[in-house]
Amino acid sequence: MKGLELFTTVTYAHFLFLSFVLFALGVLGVLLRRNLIVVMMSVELMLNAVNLTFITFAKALNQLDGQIFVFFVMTIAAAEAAVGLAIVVAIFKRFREVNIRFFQFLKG
Amino acid sequence: MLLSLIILFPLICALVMALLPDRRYLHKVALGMSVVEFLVGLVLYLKFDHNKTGLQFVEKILWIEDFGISYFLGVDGISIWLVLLTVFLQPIVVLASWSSINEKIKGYYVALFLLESAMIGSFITFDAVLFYLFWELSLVPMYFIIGLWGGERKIYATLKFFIYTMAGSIMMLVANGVMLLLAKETLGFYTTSLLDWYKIRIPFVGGEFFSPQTLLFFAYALAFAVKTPVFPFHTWLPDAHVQAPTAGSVILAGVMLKMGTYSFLRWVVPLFPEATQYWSWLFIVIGITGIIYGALMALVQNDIKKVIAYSSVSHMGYIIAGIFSLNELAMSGALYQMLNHGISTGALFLLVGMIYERTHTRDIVKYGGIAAQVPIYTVIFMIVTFSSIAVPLTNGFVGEFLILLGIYQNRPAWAAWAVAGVILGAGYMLWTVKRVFFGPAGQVVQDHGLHDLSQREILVMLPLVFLVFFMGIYPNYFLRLFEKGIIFLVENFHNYQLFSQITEGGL
Amino acid sequence: MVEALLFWFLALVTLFGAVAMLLVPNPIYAAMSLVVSMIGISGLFAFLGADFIAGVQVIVYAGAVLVLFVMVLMLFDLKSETQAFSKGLLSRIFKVASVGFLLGGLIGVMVLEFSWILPVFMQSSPQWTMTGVKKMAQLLFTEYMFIFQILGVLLLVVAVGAVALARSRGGTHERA
Amino acid sequence: MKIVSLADIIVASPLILLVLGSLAPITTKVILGNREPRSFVTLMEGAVALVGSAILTASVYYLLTARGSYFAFNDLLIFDRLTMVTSVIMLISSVFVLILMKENPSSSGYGYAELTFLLLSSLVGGVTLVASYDFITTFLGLEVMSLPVYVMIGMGHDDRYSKESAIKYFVLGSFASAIFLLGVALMYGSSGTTSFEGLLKLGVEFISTNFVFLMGVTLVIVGLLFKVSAFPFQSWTVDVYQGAPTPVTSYMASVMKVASFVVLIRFVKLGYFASSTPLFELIQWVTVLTILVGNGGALVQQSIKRMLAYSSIAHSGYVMLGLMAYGLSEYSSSEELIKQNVLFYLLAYSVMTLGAFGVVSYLEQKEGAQLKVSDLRGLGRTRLGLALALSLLLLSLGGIPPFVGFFTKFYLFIHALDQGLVWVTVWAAVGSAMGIYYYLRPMVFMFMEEPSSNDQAGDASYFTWKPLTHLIAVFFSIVVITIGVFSRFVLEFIR
Amino acid sequence: MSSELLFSLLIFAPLVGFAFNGLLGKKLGGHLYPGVIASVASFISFVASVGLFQLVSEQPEQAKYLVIHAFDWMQVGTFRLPVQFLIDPLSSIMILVITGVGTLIHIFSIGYMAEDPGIAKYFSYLNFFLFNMLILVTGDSLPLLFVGWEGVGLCSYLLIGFWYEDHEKAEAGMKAFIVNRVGDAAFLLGMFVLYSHFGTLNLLELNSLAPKEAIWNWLDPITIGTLLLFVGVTGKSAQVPLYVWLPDAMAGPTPVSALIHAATMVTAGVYMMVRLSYLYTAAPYTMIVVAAIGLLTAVLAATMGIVQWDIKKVLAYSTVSQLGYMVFACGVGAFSAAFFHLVTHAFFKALMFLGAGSVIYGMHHQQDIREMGGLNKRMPLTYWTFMIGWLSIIGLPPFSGFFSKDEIKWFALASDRGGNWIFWGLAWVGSLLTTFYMTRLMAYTFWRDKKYSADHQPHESPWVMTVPLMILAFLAATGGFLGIPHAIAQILPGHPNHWLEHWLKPVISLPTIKQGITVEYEWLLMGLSVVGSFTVAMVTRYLYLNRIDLIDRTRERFEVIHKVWVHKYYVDAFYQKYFVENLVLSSRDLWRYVDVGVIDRLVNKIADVTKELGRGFAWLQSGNMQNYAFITIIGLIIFVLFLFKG
Repeated sequence: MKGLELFTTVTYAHFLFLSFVLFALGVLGVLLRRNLIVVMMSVELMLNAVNLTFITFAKALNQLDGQIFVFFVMTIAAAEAAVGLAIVVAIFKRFREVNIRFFQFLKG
Repeated sequence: MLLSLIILFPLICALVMALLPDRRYLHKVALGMSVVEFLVGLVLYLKFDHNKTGLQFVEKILWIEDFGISYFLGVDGISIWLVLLTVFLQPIVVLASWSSINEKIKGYYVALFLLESAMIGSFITFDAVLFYLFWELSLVPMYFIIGLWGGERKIYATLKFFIYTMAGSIMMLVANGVMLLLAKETLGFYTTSLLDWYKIRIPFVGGEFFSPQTLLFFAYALAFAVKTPVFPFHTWLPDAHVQAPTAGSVILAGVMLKMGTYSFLRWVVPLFPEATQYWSWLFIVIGITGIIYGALMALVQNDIKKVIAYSSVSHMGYIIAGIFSLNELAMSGALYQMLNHGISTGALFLLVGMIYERTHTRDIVKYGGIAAQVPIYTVIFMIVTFSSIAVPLTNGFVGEFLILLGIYQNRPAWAAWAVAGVILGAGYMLWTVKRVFFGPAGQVVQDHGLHDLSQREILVMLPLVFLVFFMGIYPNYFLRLFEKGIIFLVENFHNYQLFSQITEGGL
Repeated sequence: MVEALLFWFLALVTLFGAVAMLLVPNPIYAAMSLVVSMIGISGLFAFLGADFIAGVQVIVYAGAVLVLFVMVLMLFDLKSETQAFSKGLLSRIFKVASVGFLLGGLIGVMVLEFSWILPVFMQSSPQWTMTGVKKMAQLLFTEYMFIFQILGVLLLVVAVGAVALARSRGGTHERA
Repeated sequence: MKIVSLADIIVASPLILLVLGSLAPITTKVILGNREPRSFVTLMEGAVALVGSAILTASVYYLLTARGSYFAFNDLLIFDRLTMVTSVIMLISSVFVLILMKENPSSSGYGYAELTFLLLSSLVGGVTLVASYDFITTFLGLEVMSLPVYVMIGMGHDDRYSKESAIKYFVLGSFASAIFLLGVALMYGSSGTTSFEGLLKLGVEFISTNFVFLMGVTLVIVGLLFKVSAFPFQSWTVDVYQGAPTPVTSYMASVMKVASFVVLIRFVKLGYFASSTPLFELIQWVTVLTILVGNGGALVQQSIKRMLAYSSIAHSGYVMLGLMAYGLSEYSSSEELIKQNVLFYLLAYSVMTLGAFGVVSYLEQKEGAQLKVSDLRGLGRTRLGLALALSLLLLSLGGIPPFVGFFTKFYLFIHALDQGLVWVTVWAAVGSAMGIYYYLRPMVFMFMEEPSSNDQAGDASYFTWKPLTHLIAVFFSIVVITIGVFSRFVLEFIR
Repeated sequence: MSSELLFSLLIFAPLVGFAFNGLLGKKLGGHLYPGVIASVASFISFVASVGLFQLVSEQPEQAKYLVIHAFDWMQVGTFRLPVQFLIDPLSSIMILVITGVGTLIHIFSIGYMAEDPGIAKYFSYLNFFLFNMLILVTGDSLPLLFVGWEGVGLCSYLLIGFWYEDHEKAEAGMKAFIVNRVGDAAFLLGMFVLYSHFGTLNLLELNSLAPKEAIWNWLDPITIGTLLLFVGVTGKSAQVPLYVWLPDAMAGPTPVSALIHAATMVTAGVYMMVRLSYLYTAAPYTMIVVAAIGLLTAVLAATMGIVQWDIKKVLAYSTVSQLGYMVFACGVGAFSAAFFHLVTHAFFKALMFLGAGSVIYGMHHQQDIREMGGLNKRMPLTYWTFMIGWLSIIGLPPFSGFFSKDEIKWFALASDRGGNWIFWGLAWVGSLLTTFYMTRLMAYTFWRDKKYSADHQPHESPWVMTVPLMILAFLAATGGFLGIPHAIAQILPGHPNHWLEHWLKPVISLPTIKQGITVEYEWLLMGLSVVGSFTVAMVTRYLYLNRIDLIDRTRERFEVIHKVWVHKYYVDAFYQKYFVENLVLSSRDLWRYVDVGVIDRLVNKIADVTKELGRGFAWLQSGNMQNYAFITIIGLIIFVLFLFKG
């Protein structure tokens, strides 16, 4: 597979590639972003990327299980987001702060 | 059951102490209990059959099946003496603590009795894991004795003491594991019984350091060398001694250091005969270095306890060099010297403790000319000093003589260096005596009206003084009984066949 | 060819949303970008034939979760938020480089494994149509019954937990 | 079509009981009109549920599954001895955590019912985790176990530390989950299965032939190592342990750690750790560094909890040593023995760490009391029993005989040596010698320093009386001796 | 009486005396009891030794000894060391001398120490010394001998430092012990060497196992062993280079100097060599060394004796010198001569020391001879007894010193074990020097005009002190007849033989006369000695009484030599500087730089480094959760790299 074919024929590799890039972007978000909520959104993005991977594999393997996993992951991700936001809200209410650098009291 | 009793009784004592309220009468209770324990030891001694080789009073109960670890006790001609030394020193130490320990009496005696139990345990157990258990367990009460009733820099001293010895014993732990596996490999079953281990033939390649036997040898040797302590690992000792209360110093010097040397005899030599023989030169060198080095260090100390502590290093050098001379003379001498050192150095520490109670200083510079004030004290101190510097007719001479003769048999040229210790020993001890007791009256005499030993204190010292002379004049009483214990270590120490015959019933 | 165009379109949308989320300083915009990305992903799901999941993706993620985020952000009212990234240029470079490395690793591994470089079959197999949803439901309530139930517990935890957190000391609805 | 059978339900009955039991406190609270029920009642409700669940687990194991392995819910779960033993350990440990919570200032009082609910829910996840036989269940278990804990930490009554701790744990935890999940996805994609059974059937060689699978395994391992706080994924541990309310910390250090390690045990069983694979070499390094980092970091800590957190990292390293031996010993006669000893280690560590945190919890007089080691000054004078208990526990943690910590460590060392892991064992031993220093330091302060007049530990009347916590501390300190010396009975149970 | 009983009396009488005085002496109080008890104990011992002597003499010629076995001391494997005592011709004389002279000195001490508060302690030490000395000479093996050897050293230490409040006296005791220890260490080694070679340390067995032929080999065990033992001798018998302690030892009470540092203890080394005569003769190289050291000591000590002002120091150097003669005699194989001189020296030197004690007592503890003078009038008894001692030591017939010294000088030339004219010449010069400084002493102390101040009138000592003096004077005067030289014996009626030589014959190795040395030589030497000594004595007396200016001028002329002599050839200073100070300083450095500086530092450093490591880990724990995530990613990458490297 060379040249133009790379663009014309969509392979599983394309999907996986995409999902890995999304995952990497999510990781970057976690590593770099300043805002706690955006960091959490980046985690969501990572999970989404994994979902995409799952679906791709499910398609390739011709199995439904992969889709079921995605279903579970989505639920869990939603739950995580809810809990995370609850914590963030609690924190914000108390400290008026969502800068991730703010949380450096525990160290050493 | 006698051996279990001798370990358990101090534990029970500790428990009883813990339950009684913290009052002064505990001193008396402790004394009574330690005397009872001494009597138990005496019974053990009387029932001991000196004509048999091998273990007696054996108790063996399988404890942890998976690894063949057992509760395995027994005494032979070597260990019984150390048990006796321990139970003998205990009442003395208790009696000596009557006036020096005035607070936290309860905790003190609990620690002391726990310590006694652990030390006896390490002498009479023939199971590696049990041994390690007692070995480590003895650290904890000593740690507290120094740390709770010690001097100003006690924390530094305790940590140093504990970590030094721990570092050594961790090596032993790993080596124990390896031995256990070797047992499985060669004997076909997991066992930690020392008698079984004696049968293991461990591969040995002469000059190669990284051969199994050599590595194991050094792992154990390191652990014991730290405890003994042997020359480059000795620096914890002066600190620990200086900071420890009198009883702590006495037990430390009297018994705990013997755990190291005893273990050399019991573990290193028979388990790794080839490595022992191959590396004996190293340990003789270390021992002799220790003799001279310790003496030189003792020469320049200004703290009486440090002088004695370094003299311990020197004496331990004799013992190590004696053990690794690998002949019967030197080994008997080493064993004898263990007992001697327990008595004479113990006595010295007791004496220093007594004067410290009066003057609250150990700085030699502040002393001088106290002989006129405390004649009885002086006489006893001199006697013990002469024992320490091995004047004939005291116990010290017998040990040193046999050791030096033994070293000479093995390595003549090196014995000359060891003998230098005889000179230096006289040098530092007599110089100390001179500075403390003789000359014009020093500062402490002017500051405090010193009073001579009380009857209790004389009572503390009398048994020790008696033993100094008895062991010096009639050593054969002991030496004869060592023989059965030593003989298989020496004559046949590269003969596995014989070791495999040493079963619980004797040859 | 059509599939290819569709794929590239969806892929670009998704990537655009993700990159935008990463780069824009304003968290609200970031959330919006994430919505775009998620819708793109949903499209990809559909493209792969996972219609039901695609729907769920739009509803749950783009609909519910992101709305939650946006609501919280609006609650905070972060007007002053001008800086996107944490401080430290050097560490940023290192971080980007390391993530690049990781990505390279992932892709490299994938490329090494030739079985994935197969074209995606566009004609959907029977399993993947609407009857597929039924199948899925069946799976969910038989084979994966346990997980389904446990997820119920999880949701309860989230519900109670969020409330408890809000009402605990320092929470939004702290009791006096 | 695979249908859930009655047997599955029965096997899962401890979980069901747990879920139902977890509802009891909050239901009570609702019935009382949103007033906090008496904490003792809540405690009893929780404890009954936990103990009942434990009994049920044991009975299910002994009566129904006939002491064998039972695969429930279409191989999603496995109920074998390992599951039973670890579940019981976790459930019973949790009772003690509940007690600590009841008396700790940062978790007692208002919200205790919710905390109990969350704890029990987390245990649902935990038990699922130890029973999981499929990576999907594993992931689910991890999440269900962790999520309530995020909340529990966040609910800590002090603001500063518990919130920071919660957010850190949350962000890093979900970050690691995502990595773990990607690993599962890659494994799934390359092998077509996520169940342990399927992977076993696939064979060990698969990992060396399929790179994607290897990558998946790597990511999964990273995720799991993160959970057991192995180097270099240990960073979160210390901060979170320190900031979380002490009872929650003790829960994380004992129950959650046990559960995570059980997954690793099962994972090791897949055979990817067989010798001479790069993975194996890697884990050796990880083990050594974990031990050194844990012990080294603890050396310089002032905060007790932080020190214990570092020590927890070190202990993870020791367990990993055992795990490696376990991995190497496949199909050899000692395999079961090693597993048993690893479990024994985990059990012992749970006991020790619960006891130690119990004492810390006792000493905490106000929310967010960040106790320093120096705050223990003179405790031997004022609270001798407590000081002695802490000493015994610390000595046990340090691996000094005859306490249980020694035996467990010794066994693992032996197994590691047996499997040829000599240099790792030597380093582990070195680490353990380092450990002695910081385990002794609190004792120095307790016994050898005089209480200073204005110190909180110095004034005897300062302490509020926490009978149950005190009881736990003393009880565990006795336990560490007894199960050390009489380990046979414990080992019998674990076998 | 059986030998065991007599021997027990011999040994235990002083021991009981020691114990009694040591434990109860202070409680009894009074100044008389301790002395009387100790003297009685000593006397009982003397009686017992007479009895033993009698028993020995009754033994048949081939086995002229008694062995008393007590118990086994040490027994380890094949090494067996019984506590066994040997009374043979040699030791029987020794015990007679020890207990006899000892008793006299005990009695003398009753008077001398009467006013000292520590009198009980003093007498207990003295008794204890006797006990140890008796062990030394009766022990039948080297280790047993060593017991006594160290025991007497211990007593010497205690008695030198008897007045311990005085800093210098305590120091002197310590110095004596430590210097002796140097010798003792070598002695120990010597024993080891001999044990390894012979497998026994029994004295009789050693002598009988010694090869009959001389072994000319430096590295032979016998040579090495005997040399090492000889190092022990140089310590105990104050030979070069270890003689430095003896002059300092004069810090002790004067009777102690008489007993320990003149009559008995210091001769232990000579006794030991005589004991092992067969062994020594088998090692000719050793003999050469012994002879050289002995002669060197004899001459050097004499030169130092010339410049001393302290009456006891003069006697001390004289003792060293005379010990040198004895050792020298051993070195040329004349063991009987050495022993003969040992006996006569015990008599006359004890006499002179006690005389000096009496003088000091009379002079109210004044020891400087420049402050004395004219005492012959004030203390006539002391003077006349001292005179006999003087005559004896300068070797004028018929006093005892003449016989023994002459015999040594005779063998210096005539012995076939290395006798020659040079040895004789040096010995002769040495004896003339002896005459010179002893005459000087006499002149200063007795003959000169009085120098003491009026309010310190010297007085004659009480009878407890003078009676022992007189007895000793008698012995010093007549002791020589124990060994009448062959030359004289030939012209005497009945040809009395050399009794001592005959008596010792069964136990010691006797030298033979070199080829070509005839009896005329003996007459010649004798004449030279007597004439020389007499002349020197007369000239010296004249110079010191009439021409003191000449002496002073000479001294100024040879200031350098004088200075060297006064400073004892700088040997003490050398030891002090290069051994003691260096040892202490380097030990201090060793302690500071090695013990504290390296070992302790290393240990602490390891701890510090470990802590630093911990700090490093803690530093990684920056508190920033993004960093944590970053570390996680880095770890992940490392994992991936590691796993995919293959």
